[in-house]
Amino acid sequence: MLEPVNVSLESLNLMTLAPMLIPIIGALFILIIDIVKPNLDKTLYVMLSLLFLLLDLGAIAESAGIFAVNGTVMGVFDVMLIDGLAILSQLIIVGASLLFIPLALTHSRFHEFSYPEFFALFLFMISGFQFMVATDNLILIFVGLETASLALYTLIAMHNRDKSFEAAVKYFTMGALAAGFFSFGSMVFYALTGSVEINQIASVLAASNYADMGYVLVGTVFMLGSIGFKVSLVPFHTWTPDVYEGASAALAGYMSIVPKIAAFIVAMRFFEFLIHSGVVWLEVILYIAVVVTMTASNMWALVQSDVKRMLAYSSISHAGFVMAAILIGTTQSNSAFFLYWILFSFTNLGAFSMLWISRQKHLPNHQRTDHSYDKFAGMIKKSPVAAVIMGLFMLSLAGVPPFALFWGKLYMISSAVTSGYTVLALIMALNSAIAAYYYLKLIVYMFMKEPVTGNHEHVYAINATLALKTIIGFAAIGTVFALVALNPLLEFITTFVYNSGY
Amino acid sequence: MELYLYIALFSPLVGSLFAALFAASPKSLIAGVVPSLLLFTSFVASTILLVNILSGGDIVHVEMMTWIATGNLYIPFGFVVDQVSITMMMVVTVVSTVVHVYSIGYMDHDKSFNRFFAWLSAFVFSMMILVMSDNFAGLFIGWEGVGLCSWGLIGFWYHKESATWAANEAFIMNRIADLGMLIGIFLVYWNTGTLQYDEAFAVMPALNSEILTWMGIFLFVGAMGKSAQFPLHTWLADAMEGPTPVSALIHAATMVTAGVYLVVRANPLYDLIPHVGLFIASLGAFVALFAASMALVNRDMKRIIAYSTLSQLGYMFVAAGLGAYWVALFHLMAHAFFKALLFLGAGNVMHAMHDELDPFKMGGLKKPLKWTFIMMTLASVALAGIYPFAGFFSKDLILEVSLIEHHYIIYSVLLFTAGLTAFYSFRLVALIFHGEERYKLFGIDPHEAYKFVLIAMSPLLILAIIAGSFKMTYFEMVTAVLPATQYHVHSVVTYWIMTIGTQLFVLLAIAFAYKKYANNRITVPNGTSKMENRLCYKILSNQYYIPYVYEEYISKPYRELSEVFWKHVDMKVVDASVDGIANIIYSTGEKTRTMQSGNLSTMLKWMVAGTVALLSLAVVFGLAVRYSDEIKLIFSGLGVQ
Amino acid sequence: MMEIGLNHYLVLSTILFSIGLVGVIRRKNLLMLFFATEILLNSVNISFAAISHFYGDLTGQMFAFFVIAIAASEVAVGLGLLIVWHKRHGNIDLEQMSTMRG
Amino acid sequence: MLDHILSILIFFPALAAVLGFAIQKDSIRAYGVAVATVEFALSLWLWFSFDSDVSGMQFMEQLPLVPAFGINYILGVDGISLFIIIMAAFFTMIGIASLTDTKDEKNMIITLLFLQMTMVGVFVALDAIVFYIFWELSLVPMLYIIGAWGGPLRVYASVKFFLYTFTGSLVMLVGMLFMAYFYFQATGTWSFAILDWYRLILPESFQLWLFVAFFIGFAIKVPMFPFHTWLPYAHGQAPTIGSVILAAILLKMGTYAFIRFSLPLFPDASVFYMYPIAVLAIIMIIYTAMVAYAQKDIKQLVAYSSVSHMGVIILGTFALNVEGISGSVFLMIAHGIVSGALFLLVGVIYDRRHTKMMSEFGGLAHVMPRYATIFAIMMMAAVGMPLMINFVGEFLSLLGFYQQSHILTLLAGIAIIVGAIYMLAAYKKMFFGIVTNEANRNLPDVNKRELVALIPLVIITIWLGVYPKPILEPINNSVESIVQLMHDKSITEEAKSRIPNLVKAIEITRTSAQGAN
Repeated sequence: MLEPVNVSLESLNLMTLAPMLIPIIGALFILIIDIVKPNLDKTLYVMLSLLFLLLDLGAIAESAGIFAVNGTVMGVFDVMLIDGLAILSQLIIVGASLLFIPLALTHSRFHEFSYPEFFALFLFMISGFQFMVATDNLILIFVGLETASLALYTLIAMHNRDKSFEAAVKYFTMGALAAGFFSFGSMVFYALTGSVEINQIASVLAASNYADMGYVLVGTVFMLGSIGFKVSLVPFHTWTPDVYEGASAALAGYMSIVPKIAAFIVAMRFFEFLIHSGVVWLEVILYIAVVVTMTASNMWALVQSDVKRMLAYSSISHAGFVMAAILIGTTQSNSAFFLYWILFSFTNLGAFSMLWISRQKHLPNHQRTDHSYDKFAGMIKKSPVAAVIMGLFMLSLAGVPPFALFWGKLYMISSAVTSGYTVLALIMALNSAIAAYYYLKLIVYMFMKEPVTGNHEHVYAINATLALKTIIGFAAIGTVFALVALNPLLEFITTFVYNSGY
Repeated sequence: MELYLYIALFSPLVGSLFAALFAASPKSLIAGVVPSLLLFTSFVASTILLVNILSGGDIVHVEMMTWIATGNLYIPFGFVVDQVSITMMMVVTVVSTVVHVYSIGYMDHDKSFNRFFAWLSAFVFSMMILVMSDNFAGLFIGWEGVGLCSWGLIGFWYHKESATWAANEAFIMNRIADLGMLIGIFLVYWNTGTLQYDEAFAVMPALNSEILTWMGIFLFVGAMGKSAQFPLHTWLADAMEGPTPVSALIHAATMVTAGVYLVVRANPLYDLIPHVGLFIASLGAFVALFAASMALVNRDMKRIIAYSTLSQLGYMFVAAGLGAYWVALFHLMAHAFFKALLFLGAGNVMHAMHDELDPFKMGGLKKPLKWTFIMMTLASVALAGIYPFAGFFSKDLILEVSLIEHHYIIYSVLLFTAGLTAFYSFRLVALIFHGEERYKLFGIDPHEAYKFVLIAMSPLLILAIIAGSFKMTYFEMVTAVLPATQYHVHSVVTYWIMTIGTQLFVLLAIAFAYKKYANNRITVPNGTSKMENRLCYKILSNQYYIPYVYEEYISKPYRELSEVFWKHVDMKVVDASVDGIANIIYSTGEKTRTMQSGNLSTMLKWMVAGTVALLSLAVVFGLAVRYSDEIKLIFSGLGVQ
Repeated sequence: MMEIGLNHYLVLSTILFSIGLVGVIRRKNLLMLFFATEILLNSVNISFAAISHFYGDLTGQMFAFFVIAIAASEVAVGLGLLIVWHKRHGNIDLEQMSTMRG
Repeated sequence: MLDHILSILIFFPALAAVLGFAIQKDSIRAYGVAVATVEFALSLWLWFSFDSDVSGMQFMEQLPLVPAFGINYILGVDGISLFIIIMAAFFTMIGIASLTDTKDEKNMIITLLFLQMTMVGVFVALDAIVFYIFWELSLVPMLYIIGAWGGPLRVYASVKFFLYTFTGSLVMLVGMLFMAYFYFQATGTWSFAILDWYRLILPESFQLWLFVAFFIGFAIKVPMFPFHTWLPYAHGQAPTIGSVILAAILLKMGTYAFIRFSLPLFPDASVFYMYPIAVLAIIMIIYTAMVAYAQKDIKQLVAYSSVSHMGVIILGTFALNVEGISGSVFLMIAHGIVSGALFLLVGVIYDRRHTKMMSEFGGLAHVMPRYATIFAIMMMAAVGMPLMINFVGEFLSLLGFYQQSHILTLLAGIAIIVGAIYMLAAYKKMFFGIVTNEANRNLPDVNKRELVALIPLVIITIWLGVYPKPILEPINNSVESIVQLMHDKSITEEAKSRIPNLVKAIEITRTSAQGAN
C-alpha cells in the first residue's frame, strides 16, 4: 500500500541543519567528557563552548555564502528555511553567545559554572533559538522555542540563590502559559488553513481573501500573546524585571538580546504578511503595543532603585522600540531592526557585563540589592576607567551620538519617517528623551556623587579577570566606534533583508 | 588742518588714558596737570581751526577709518570741522580747560584725584566726538560716551548712596531718550540709505512728510534726554551730587546742550517739518518757566543753578524750534560761559563752607570770599540778561525771535521767565553773600579758594562779560551753514520799548530779590514759617511731585513687577510647567509600578487580561468588518458622512 | 444520536482551554498551577487531532505529538524547580514567592 | 596640512584629552594650557589663511561615513562660523589658564578638551548628522562639568540642562530625517549634506512643519522664552569655567544653527514665522531683563542677562537682511566675549567669598579697584556702549529688524533701557556704597592669573568695538550669500519681498543697458 518513499539526500539539503547540529554535538560532547572524567575545570568547558560556537559561526557563514549566491534555501522536507533573516539573526545569536560565554571566567567562583551541564544546556539553548529563526514551520518554531526556553529556565535557576529560583519559577510558569497560547494560536491557523507553514498559511488566507477574519484575529491574538511574552511587550512583560533581577547579570544581559531576537524573527515572519494583507486591526494593535511598551516601561524604569532592574525595564523599552520595525514593515525598517539589535547587543551586553564584574558574593549591610544605584556613587573617583566605560554604555543606550545605539535609533526613526509614521517617529524620539533620564541617573551617581564610605575600589571590579575585561573592552570599542563599521554593516543587512523579500 | 583736527580730538583721550594709568595709585599732581595741558593743546588746536574757518578756509572733513560696514550700511569714523562744530569745539575746550585747572585746586584733597581727571578728560573726548562727527552714528558714540562719563562723574563719590543713585538715574533716563535717538537713526538709514549728515540731509526733501515728522520726533526724543527736557528732566537736578566742576562742565556748559546741538545740526530736517519745530519751541518755553519756578524756592545752591540751566536750555530750544538755529547756538555758547562760572563760584563757596549747600545757612560771605562774590554776581547779571553782558545779547535775541515769529504766548512766557530768572539768581546771591553771617552759627571759618583757581576762572568771567560783542562776527560765520535769518523788530519804537521794558522788568526782579533776601532778618527756615506751608511752596519745593510720581508709579511698580515675573511667572509658571511635565511622567511611573507586585498570580492575570482584552477588541473589530455595510447604513442614517 | 463533528471537538477544546486559563489565574499552589498548564496544552492537542482528521493531514497530529513531548519535558523541568523550592522554603505557595517587585 | 586643518582642529584636543589620562595630576594644568594654546594658534592660522573675499565654504573636507544612508563627514568654514571657532579655542585656552584651584583638576581639564572638540565640531560640520553628533555630544562634558563641580543644586541643574536640550534636539533630529527623506524623494539619493539641502526647494507647507521641528531644537538651546528656564539653573550651579563656556559658546550653537539651517532651508517659513519669533524675542529681551533685575544672585543675573541678549541676536537673525544677520552673527561673538568675561568676573569674587549673593557685598570699589574697573568696562559693554563690542552687534541687529517692523523694533529697543537698569543696579549694589560686610574688608584685588584671562577680553572688547572690520567683513560676505540664497529659493511673494535681493541692483543696470541698446 505504502509507496516507497524516495527522497534523495540532495533534496534534503542537510547542510541547512549544520548550524543547529553543531551546538547540539558540542553539548553532547561536553556531557560525554564529564562522564568520562568528572570535575574538570570550567575553563575547559568555556573554551570548548567557544570552539563549537566558532564552528557554528563558520557554518552560518557558509550558508550565508550560499544565500548570497542562490537566494533562499529550503531543506529537510522544506522545513528549514535559510533566508536572510535566518542568517542575520543566527549571526546575532551566535555572536552574542560568543561574547557571553567568556563571562563565565569570573574571579569569584559561582555555583553554576562549576557544572558542565551549564555549558551543555547553553549550547542546547542556542540550537533551539537557531531552529526558531531558521524555519517557517510553526511546529519547529514551537519545538525550538521550548527547547531554548526550558534550557534557559534551568540556566537561570542554576545561579542558586533564592531569587534565582523565584525568577526561574516565574519565568517557567508564564512561559508555560505562553506555550499554551502559541499552540492554541497555531491550532486556530491550522484549523483555518490546514497548514502550519507560515507562507502557506499566508497564501491560503490570501486566496480566500480573509473570509474568516474573526478567526484570523483570534489566532493572531494568541500568537501576539505568546510572542509578546517572549519579546516582553506590555502587558506581557511582567516577568522581565523579576527574571533579570533573579538571574545573574551576565545571563540577564544575554536574555535581553538572544531570546528576543529569536522571537522577533518569528514575529516578523508571522505578522508582516498579516499587516501587508491589510489586517488593519493588527496594525492598530501593534501601534498601541509599541507606544505603550516604549512609554510605560520607560516610566517604570525611571523609578527603579536598582541598576539591573532599571536595565531590565530599559530593555523592555528597547524591545518596544524595535517592534516598531515590524509595524512599519518596510525593507528599511527591517534592516533598521537588525542594525539596531546588533548595536544594542554590544552595548547592552557591555552594560550588563559591567554589572557582572561588580557582583559581590555577599551583600554589605548598607546595600539593599546587588546593584543598587548607591553602590556606584562616586565611582569616577575610585575606578575612573570603569566609570567612563559604564558611562559610555549608558550614553549609548540613551542614544547619544556617535555611540552605537544612536545609529540604530537614527535609522529606525528614519524608516518611520520614510513610511509616513510621523507621529510614531516623534513618540520614538521623545521616548528616547525620557529614557535618557534614567541612564543619566546612573551617570549622576557615578560621576557626581560622593562615594559611599565602606566601598573600596575592588567593588567595581571584584570579578574582573582578563577574559571579562577583554569582553567589556570589546563591547566598549564596538560601542564607541560603531560608526566605522556602520556602512558595510548596513549594506550587508539591507542586501540580506531585501533578498529575503522583507 | 587735519593734523589740528586730530590733535583737538585726541588730546583729551591721551590725557584721560594718562590719568587712568594712575587711577589706582594715590594722588599725584601730574595726573591732573598733564590732562589739563593736553586740553589746553586741544584748545589751541581748536582755535587754529577756528581761525582757519574765520579766515575763509575750507571746512575740514576727514574720514579716519571704517567703523561698521555691512550690507548697504557704511559708517566711517568721519569728522567734520565746520562753522557749527567749531563753535561747539571752542565752547567745550575753553570751558573744559578752565574746569580742569580749577579741579586741580578743587579736588586737591580728594583721594581719587587721579581717577577724577581720567573721567573728566574722557568726557571731553566723548563730547568732541559728539560735536565733530560727520554722521549720526558717530554722534551716537559721543552721545553715549558723554552719558557714560556723566555716570562715572555723578557717581564719583560712590560711597554716597545719593550720588550713585543719581548716577544711575541719569544714565537710565538718558537711555530712555537714546532709544528714541536710535529709532531716529534707523529711520534715517532706511529712508535715506546713509547716516552721513550731508548725504542724508540731501535726500530728505524728497521724502514724505510723515516719515520726516517721525524722524524729527524720534531724534528730538534723544535730544530731550540729554538736555533734560520735561518729562525727562529729573536727573539733572539730582546730578548735582557730583563734584562741582563736573556740574559746571557737564551739567551746565556742554553735555546738556548736546540736545540743542543735535537740533541745530539737523536743521535741514527740522526746517522741513515746522510743526515739530513749533512743538519743540513750545516745550522749550514750558520748560523754561517750569524749571525757573522750581528754582524759586529751592534751598540747595547747586540745584538752583541746575534749574536755571534747565530753564536756559528751554530758551535754546525755543530758538532752535523756531528755526533760529544760530540764535540757539549763540545762546548756548554765551550760557556755557556764565553758567560754568556760576557753578565754579558755587564750588568755591562750597569749599569754603565745607560742602554746605543751603544758602540760608550762609549769608555775608562777600567779605571772606571777595573774588568769588564778584564773579558770581557778574555771572548772575549775565544770566539775568543785563546789558552789556553776554546774556543780554543772546537771551533778548530769543525773545525777539519769538515776537517776530508771532508766537506771543511763547514770548510772554519767556519774558516772565526772564524776570523769574533774575529773581532766583539774585535770591541766591543775596542769601550767600549778603545779610548776616549766619554761617557762624555752624562754626565754619570760610576761606577764599586758591589763587590759581581764581585765575583759571577769569577767562570765563571775561567771556561772560564780552561774549555778546562777538554776535555779528559769529553770525557771519555760522550762517555759512545755518539758515541766515536776521531777526530785527521792524519798528524801532517797538524794539526800544521792548528792550528797555525787559531790562526794567529784570532790574525790578533783582531789586525785589535783594530787598527780600539781603537783609539781616533772614533765618534758617525750619519748616514753620507761613510761606513754607503754602500749597504752592510745597508743590514747588517738591518739584511738582514729579520725582515722587516717578518713584511711586514707575520705579516701584517696575521693581515689583520684576519680582512677580521672577518669583511667580518664571519660577511658578514657566519653570514649573517644565518640571511639571517631568513630574507627571515620574509620578505616573511611581503610581503604576504597583502593577509589578511581584506576585506570580498577578503576573499571570495580567497576561491573561491582556489576551482577553485583545480578544475582545478582535471580536469588536471582526464584527465591525462583518457588518460593515450595516454599520455604514446606520451611520449614514445618523447623518455621518 | 447526535453526530459528533469537528465543531464539537473544537468547542470542547476551547472549554478545556478556558478551564486551564482559569486555573492558571486562580491557583495559588504551584503544583496545581502546573496541572492547569498541562490542561491548557492538552486541550490544544484535542483540536489538533480533530482538525488533522478533518483535513486528512498528518501535520496536526504531528504537532500534537510534539506538544505532548514538550509538555512532558516541561513537567520535568517544572517539577525540578518545584522540588528545589520546596526544599528551601518548605512550601510551594505562590504568595510566598514575591521577594522581587516594583 | 591646511587641507585638513578643520579635522585637526576638531580632533587635536580630543586626542590630547585621551593622552591626558596618562599625565600625572600636578602637571596636567600645564599640559592643558599647552594644548589649548596650540589649538588657539591653529585657529588663528585658520583665520590667517582664510580668504575673506570668498563668501562660500572654505577648507572643505569630505569623507564618506555611511554612504548607504547619505551620511558624510563634510567640514567647511565660512565667515559665520570662523570666528565662533576661534572664540571657542580662545575661551578654552583662557579658561584653563585661569582655572582656580579645583578639585580633580585633571578630570576637569580632560573634560574641557573633549568639550572643545565638540564645540569646534558643531561649527564646522556641514553634514546634518555630523552636526547633530557634535551638538549632542557637547552636552555630555557640560553635564559632567556642572554636575561634578557645581553648587548645591548641581545634579538637578545638570540633569535638567541635559534632558531639556536633549529632548529638543531629538525633535530636531526627526526634522532632519524628514529633510533627508524629502531630499531622497526629490533626487533619489540620501544625503544629509547641508549644502545639498540648500538646493532643495520645499513647498511652503512642508517648510512650516520642518521649521517648527528645527525650531524646537534650536530654541531650547538658545534658549528662547519660554524654554529658557534650564539656563539660570545651569549657570547658577555651574563652576565658573562651565558658565563661561556655556554662555560664550554653547548658547551660540542655537543661534548659529538658525542661520545655518532654518533660514536658508526654509526661507518662506522664516518669513512666515518672523513675527511670532520676533514677539518671542521681544519677550525674551524685556521679560528676562526684568527677571534679571529681580535677582539676588549676581550669577543668576548675568545668566538672565544672557537670555535677554540672545533675544537681540534672534531678532537680528530674523531681520532676514544682511544688516540684521551680520549684526546677529557679530553679536554672537560679542556676547560670547562679554558674557564670558562677566562670568569670569563673577568667578573672581566667588573664589574669594564663596557666595554670589549681591547683598553680601557692597563697596567693593574701595577694596578691589582694579576688579571694579574691569567689571565696569564689561558691564558697559554689556549694556551696549558704543565703541565696545556689543554695540556693533546690537545696533546692526536692531537696525536690520527695523526694516521689517518699526513698532517691534521700538519694543525690542527697550533692551537698551532695561539692560542698563539691571546692570547698573547690580553694580551699585556690589561696588558702590561703603563696605558694610567685615568679610569684604580685606579682599585681595584681582591677581595675575585672573588678569591673564581678563585683560585679553578687555582688549578684544574695545578693539572690536572700535574696529570691527576684520570680523565684520568676512561675516558680511558669507551673510550676503545666504541672504541671496534665501531670496532665490523663496517661493511666496511675501518672502520675495521681505528678503532683499542683493543682485537686483546689478540686474537693473543690466536691463537698462539692454534697453539702451
